[in-house]
Amino acid sequence: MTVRVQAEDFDVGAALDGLTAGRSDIGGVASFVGLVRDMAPPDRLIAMTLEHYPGMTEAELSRLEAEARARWPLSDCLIIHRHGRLTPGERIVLVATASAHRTAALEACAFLIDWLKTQAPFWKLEETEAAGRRWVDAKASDDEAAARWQG
Amino acid sequence: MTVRVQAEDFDVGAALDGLTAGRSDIGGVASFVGLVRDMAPPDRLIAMTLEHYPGMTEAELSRLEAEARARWPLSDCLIIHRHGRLTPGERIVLVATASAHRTAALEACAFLIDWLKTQAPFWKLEETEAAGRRWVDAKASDDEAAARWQG
Amino acid sequence: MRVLYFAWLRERVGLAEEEVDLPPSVTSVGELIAWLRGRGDNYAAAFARPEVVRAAVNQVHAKHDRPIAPGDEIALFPPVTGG
Amino acid sequence: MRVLYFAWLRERVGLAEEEVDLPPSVTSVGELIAWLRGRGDNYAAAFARPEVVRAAVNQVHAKHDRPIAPGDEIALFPPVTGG
Repeated sequence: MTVRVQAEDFDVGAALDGLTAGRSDIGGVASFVGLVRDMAPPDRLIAMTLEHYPGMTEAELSRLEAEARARWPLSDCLIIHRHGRLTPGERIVLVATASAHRTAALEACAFLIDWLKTQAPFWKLEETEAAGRRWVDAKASDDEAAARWQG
Repeated sequence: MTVRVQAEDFDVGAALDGLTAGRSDIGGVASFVGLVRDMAPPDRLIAMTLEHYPGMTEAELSRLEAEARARWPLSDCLIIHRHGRLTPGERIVLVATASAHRTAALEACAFLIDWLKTQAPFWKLEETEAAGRRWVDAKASDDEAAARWQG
Repeated sequence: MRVLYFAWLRERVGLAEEEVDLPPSVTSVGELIAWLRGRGDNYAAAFARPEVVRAAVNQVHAKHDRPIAPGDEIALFPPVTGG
Repeated sequence: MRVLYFAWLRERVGLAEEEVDLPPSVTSVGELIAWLRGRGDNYAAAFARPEVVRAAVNQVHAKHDRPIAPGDEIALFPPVTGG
């Protein structure tokens, strides 16, 4: 059970290996890596800066992880989220879930990334060639994705 | 667009990096790694041997990948499936999907692993301490998981 | 009471955080926002649309009707965009 | 016609593959399975429950009513368990 909030990049292979090392009770590991995506010209993205709320970010990600563990039988779980200034193609976030059963791993992974988008206290400032600097609005589609896990 | 059927292990980190290297149009990479899972005593698993149908396996995995690409806007897609004798904790399969949008990547990844279980021509022979050698039966739950993607 | 601002709320207020002494009439997150609006043009610009402002009390998401008390850490921010 | 067997069907038949000359009356996967059953005790044991046997014709999944023709590659196997 691990939550990391950091400026540095992370090694996806090493992170996933860490979930299963020395264990033989895990049937599947699901993961999602979110990346900084460029936009179509003329609105090319120069960089994206992620501001966050130190202290609350770690607390909120830990709460999300506890919620996933309460809902699905997970062997292990990992969330790494970066902050600071990132350029297109860079990794932002890793969510990984390990379980004896593939459905639990897949569903918990989707749940965590959907909820993280609407619950973790991050804000994105885009710098684009055409429009300069601009705070990214929250998306209604993210609220809908998170809402489907309520019930 | 890659399908690999092989006896050797694979490097998950390198495989995932290969999907995004040199690109900045990808917003998310979803992946699933299936592993050989041990069983509870006294039915400890010694090894699992995966038999497959050379030729058809590659063809069927390519058909599944084409189906996923027809259903979701994927930037790239990768399936690696091992055959031969594997011991508990070893990797069996990797499915990875890259897309501009996280929902497409997550759904296509779940679709591919669900369908692969019921469509790819593999058969599993378990060797256990208590029961000796035994062919693994197909699971009704796998048929149900695959069926939810139909229609 | 400690109040923190994030993202464009921080930029408009011009502060990342401050200590405020509240009148006894201010007892909820929503009342705090209304009170802050009256503190100057920068606050008026930041809180022009209170309905888009989100809050956390002691690092837990909170609605506008959430009671607040001296010693609480209150954070005010736009809707989050993590991941 | 080339016929391939996999998993416990291969073990019970005792062959991984063979060439067979079919009588003209055998024109579908299901008829092939019924015809194979009569070829000896090993085949009878392998195909005792035809309803659990799955098939592929020329490396594509096929049902029992699928027509077959000389030159086809027919594979017979238990339900698959990939992943």
